[in-house]
Amino acid sequence: MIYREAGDFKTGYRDDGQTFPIRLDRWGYYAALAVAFGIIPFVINDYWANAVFVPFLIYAIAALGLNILTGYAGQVSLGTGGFMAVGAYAVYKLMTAFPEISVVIHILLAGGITAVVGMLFGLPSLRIKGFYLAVATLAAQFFLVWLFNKVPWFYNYSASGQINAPERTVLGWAVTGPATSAAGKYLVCLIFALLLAWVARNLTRGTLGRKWMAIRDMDIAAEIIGVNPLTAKLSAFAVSSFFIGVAGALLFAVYLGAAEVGEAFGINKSFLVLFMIIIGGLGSIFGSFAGAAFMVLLPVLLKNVLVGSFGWPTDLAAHFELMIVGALIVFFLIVEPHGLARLWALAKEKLRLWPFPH
Amino acid sequence: MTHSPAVETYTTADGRQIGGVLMDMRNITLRFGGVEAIKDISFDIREGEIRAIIGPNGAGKSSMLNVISGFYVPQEGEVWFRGHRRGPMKPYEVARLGIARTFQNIALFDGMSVLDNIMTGRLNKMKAGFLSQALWWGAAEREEIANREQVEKIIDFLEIQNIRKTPVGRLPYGLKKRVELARALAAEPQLLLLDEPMAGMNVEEKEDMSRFILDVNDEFGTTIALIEHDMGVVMDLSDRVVVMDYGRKIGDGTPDEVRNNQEVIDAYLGVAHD
Amino acid sequence: MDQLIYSAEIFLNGLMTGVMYALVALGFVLIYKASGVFNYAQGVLALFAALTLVGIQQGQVPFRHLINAIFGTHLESFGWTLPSVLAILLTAGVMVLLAVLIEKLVLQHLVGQEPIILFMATIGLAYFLEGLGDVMWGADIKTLDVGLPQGISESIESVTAAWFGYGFFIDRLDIWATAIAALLVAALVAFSQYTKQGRAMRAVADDHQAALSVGISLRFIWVMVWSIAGFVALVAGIMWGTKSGVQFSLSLIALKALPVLMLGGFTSIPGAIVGGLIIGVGEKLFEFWIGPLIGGATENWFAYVLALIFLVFRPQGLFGERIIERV
Amino acid sequence: MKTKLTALVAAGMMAAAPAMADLVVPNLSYRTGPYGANGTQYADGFNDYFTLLNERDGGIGGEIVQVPECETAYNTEKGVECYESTKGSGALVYNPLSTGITYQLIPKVSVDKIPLYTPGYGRTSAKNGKVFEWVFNAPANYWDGASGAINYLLAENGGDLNGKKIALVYHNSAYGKEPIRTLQDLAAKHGFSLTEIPVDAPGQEQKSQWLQIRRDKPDYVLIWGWGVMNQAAIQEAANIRFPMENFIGIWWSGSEVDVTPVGAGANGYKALTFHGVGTEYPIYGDLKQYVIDPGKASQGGEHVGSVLYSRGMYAALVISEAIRKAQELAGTSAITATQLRDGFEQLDITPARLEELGLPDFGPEIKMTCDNHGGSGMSRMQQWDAAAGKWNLITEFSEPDQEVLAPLITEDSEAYAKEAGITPRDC
Repeated sequence: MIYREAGDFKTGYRDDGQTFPIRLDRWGYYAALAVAFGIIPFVINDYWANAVFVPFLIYAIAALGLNILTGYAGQVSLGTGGFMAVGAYAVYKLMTAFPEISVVIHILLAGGITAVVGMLFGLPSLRIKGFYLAVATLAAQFFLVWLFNKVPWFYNYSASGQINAPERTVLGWAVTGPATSAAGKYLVCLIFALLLAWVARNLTRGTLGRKWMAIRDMDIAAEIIGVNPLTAKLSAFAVSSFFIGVAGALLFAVYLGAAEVGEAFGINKSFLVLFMIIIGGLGSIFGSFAGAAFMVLLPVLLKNVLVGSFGWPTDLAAHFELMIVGALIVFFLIVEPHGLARLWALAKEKLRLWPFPH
Repeated sequence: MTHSPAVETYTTADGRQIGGVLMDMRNITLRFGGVEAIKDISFDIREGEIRAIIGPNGAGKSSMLNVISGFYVPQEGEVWFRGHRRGPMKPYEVARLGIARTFQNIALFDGMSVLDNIMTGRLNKMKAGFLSQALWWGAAEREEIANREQVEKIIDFLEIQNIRKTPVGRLPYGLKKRVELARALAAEPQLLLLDEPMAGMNVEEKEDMSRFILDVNDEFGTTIALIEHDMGVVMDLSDRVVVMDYGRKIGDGTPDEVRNNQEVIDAYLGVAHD
Repeated sequence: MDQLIYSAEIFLNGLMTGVMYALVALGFVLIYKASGVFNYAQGVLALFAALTLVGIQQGQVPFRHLINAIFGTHLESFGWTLPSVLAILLTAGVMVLLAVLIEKLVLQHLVGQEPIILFMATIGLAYFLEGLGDVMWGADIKTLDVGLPQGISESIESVTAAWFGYGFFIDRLDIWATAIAALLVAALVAFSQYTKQGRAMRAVADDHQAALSVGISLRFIWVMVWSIAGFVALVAGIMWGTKSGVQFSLSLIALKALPVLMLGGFTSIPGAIVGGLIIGVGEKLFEFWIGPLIGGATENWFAYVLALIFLVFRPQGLFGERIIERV
Repeated sequence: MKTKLTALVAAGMMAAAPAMADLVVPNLSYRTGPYGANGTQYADGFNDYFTLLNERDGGIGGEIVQVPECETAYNTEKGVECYESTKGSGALVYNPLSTGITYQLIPKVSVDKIPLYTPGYGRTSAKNGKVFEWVFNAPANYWDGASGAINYLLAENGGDLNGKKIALVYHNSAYGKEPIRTLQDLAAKHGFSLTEIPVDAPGQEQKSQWLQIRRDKPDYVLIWGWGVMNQAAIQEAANIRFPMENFIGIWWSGSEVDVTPVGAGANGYKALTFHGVGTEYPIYGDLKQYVIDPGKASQGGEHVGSVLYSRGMYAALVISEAIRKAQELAGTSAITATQLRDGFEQLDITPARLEELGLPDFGPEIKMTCDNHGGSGMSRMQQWDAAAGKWNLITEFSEPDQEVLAPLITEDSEAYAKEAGITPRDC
């Protein structure tokens, strides 16, 4: 009975509102942070950074963003890819136009620009509800991709329309461009992911978060108790797009280094991030990370097992990988329909009682 | 503040002070397409009183409550609140004037805990800026704790301490109704609207709810308007009663006056329904 | 004047393209109407149906790559070529079998869950079927030929040439698709109006609980609806597969059905048809008139913008059930 | 339990590395996804050629060649994963068969110092070896292809294209946009008019585009497509009865998979190519003896001799010749990636050498130098014979118009150098 909350009394509302109310959870969290900052940066290599950690962290940010919009505020979006493209092209234009300014500021500004664009495409949410709202974000998805492909100004008139991230440094360390070390990439993404997760946690536990959830659970009742649906929905679109814009900027500048809008930010990306939050758990910060981990790591894991360990031909392995991912999704749903986050919560609930289940 | 005419205050039998007119409905007519749900109805609600609107099913009570809460805008007539004429408003603007309500078919936020549901009642009291919320620093945290203290008082008052952290989706019906009342109270409304607060309850639950309604009115001095089609319970609770039938007002006065009104008796005995 | 004649030609072609979109959208509508599930796997279902049809018709050995890889054999084909009708019937049988399996292995375990969860299950299904299709039949591009004609209709060309001095282009495959779509819709309507099973299906669509309480078996209805949707997917797969070969991209036509669905409403069969026609005509005319001014390739996004414009005025879609807000 | 799981996951994430001693040439292939049908054949040819070298000659210079395959599904992120997972095993050269992945890898290979070989695709201006030290794209690039097609049309029209209308139907992506600048410059030079007609991916639906072509009646249509866009375009062209002999594809729009679904309607369609096709080369005798018959062919040898198979094989041939050259220069058989770069830069595949390899006249002569990483840019035309079901070569190899191309390449590569902060090498 190590994992328990009995005896872990809260004496103030401040304590009661903390993120990890159970002591062991808190320790686990600090231990994870210690490993993330104290150990991984020193042992990470290019493979682990580029194939595992960096994409995981970036997708976790995007999933957090979409989860704010869809999981917390209840507004379905299939425009994630398009909004990530806004972040990527914004950071590209800023990096090339103002090379003397820190890339961190550029990434944040790119998030801000995406937030404005997101709000614009969020306007129809005031009239269109439920799954029909997806049409507005799909329009954004296809229109934005078309726009970035069509207008040469966005890609600085390069011959093919590809954009390349120039080298930029933070405190003397390269964080974009080919010379970036594995640890540099990882740390930049880690810091952004943690800070944004913390902001997401703060926003969702406070006033704004309650407004979002009220709109999600019953929009008419929310309006009658005093929630302005315009500001609630648009703020959700803005915050969500900010996160997604930052994720897009990081994906392009730190992770890929070069991108082409149709390939890197197509509709598939929108679906991928949506799958992440549904599989991870709607309305859960932890779920965003879990879902991103599932969708990023599982294919890599399966590929390495099937091809690397069993020596299967790559095409058979790839086809079986699809089948296994699909079957696992269905299996998890049948076991626990509300996502990995709920599965985790249930496991902890069981653990609280262990070893005395009655 | 300019008060509407006919300001008279009185004291009830149990010693509560009833003030001037808080809300004045003047010649309200509401139509849906060709159907008149409310026909030229006028009445007022005074500060500190418990005002009931009763009537058989389909009398137009809920429509009336929705007019008061601003969810429906009547085609004709005027709504005066605290001495000002209220123009067409968005429902959330009405809420900010200090009008809170509960719903006939419970409208709680199922995905949130009891505590969070009640906290939503105080959303309009929270003023911390976006940055403060995002960083959970300064105003946001202070406000959260201050408002939490207020909410805890209401939780104590309604005796729901033990379900604080439970998601409302898992609660039984009677408790949900209580949580909804708590959410409305959390807004510290000037006018509290209750839409059939006792519908679907057993006798014991009805008694509890009656006690809470009286206590709310007594302790916080909240003006309450409620609609109910069960006459019995309401008569004991309210100071004054409006009776509606087929969208018309057929009676208005103290419970005793209403009880002896022939038209009301006919409506409830079903004479008029033949 | 020329521009007007061209517009008329584009209008007609837009209608035809719209029918092709509507064929895909129909499958979505059927399942959504009967079970409230947005079936993400519908596009993959069309691909799977078309792959199976080609495989059966040409006598390919299913799973031959897998079998060859494991046993070191060199299986290629059974060496037959079946008549189209027989192959289509056999494929329809496979789709029914698939529907039974989907119900048994997936849906049955998720009865009473929220729509988002069933939606997610169809995501899993889509992944699975995509992999399964590849493993069964290989990732090659396959030529699908069930005897449908293709190419310009010369009679229409000569008639219009006589009338307008410009011969219109109408693809014979599109004419066939229109006829088949009309037949399909008529059959679906007749089925749901005049058969016991059809009425049961409508009852379930109206009210799950009520239908269950009068003794309609939800499981049977689900199998039936998924079978029909599988058959509709097969028809869509045949049409699109005839156009450009059977290959992975066939599953992406679902993306062209989405704006049609949003516009027509998820619950209406006529909505899918009318929505398809509006999208088809709208995107083609926009590409013709506005496209050249802004660089072309506008069709993908304009379809959604068009649907969006309609939805702003009718949030429940053209034929969707009216959403009544009440408290 | 948690730690066990973590350890299991960690173990699974580690790609199994091939033995370090051999020559490692990873095959970043795609056999799934929207372009899987195309990628499969290319990957087979690439694998089989190295298998042949290993089986028949015991590798190159006595060193066995390992070809670890990694599935990218034509997806840039998976491409990065594949690159990183194979890089550690001593990879000598990459050939990702994707313009998107190539753009990703150009900065990375420059830092990791591994050559990138992108025959017929990728970044065109990588031909400039002064800027792109680690990237090679001989024998031909997209701009060579554009010029090659126009040269062919010039020859058809007695050297005069004045007043002719040419339409370009292109994949609306970085890849499809590549030839536009070149064609515009060529249009100005030769006086033909150019209409650009984009098709959004995936491109099953091209009715608008082909109705436009039917109205405008261009004399020639060029196509820059990939995947389903090719089949749909050729089908639509047949539908509107566009004369197939006036319809010319880039080499990525000219394989069997693009024309067979259309059947007889595709007869006469032409496409550029930079290598031979079919099994009538002496090498196929060896291939049958050492690879196919013993059952060592990739995918059972289903696609031997097809256009894309031949292209994959040709890429493998150029790489193996570069390895040979590098071994010769370094004086050791176990070369490094840097030594292979030198091998590429001094590569000279003469017609005589091709004949020795059992592939006479299969490709143009390739001669690369420190500043020319793109070879001669020669290409030839092939035409589809639907009845026989085969591609026939209808011209000899010919040079593109370097007068137009050279300034474009200088301009684009210098722009890249400036943006990426590269100081061009002296050559």
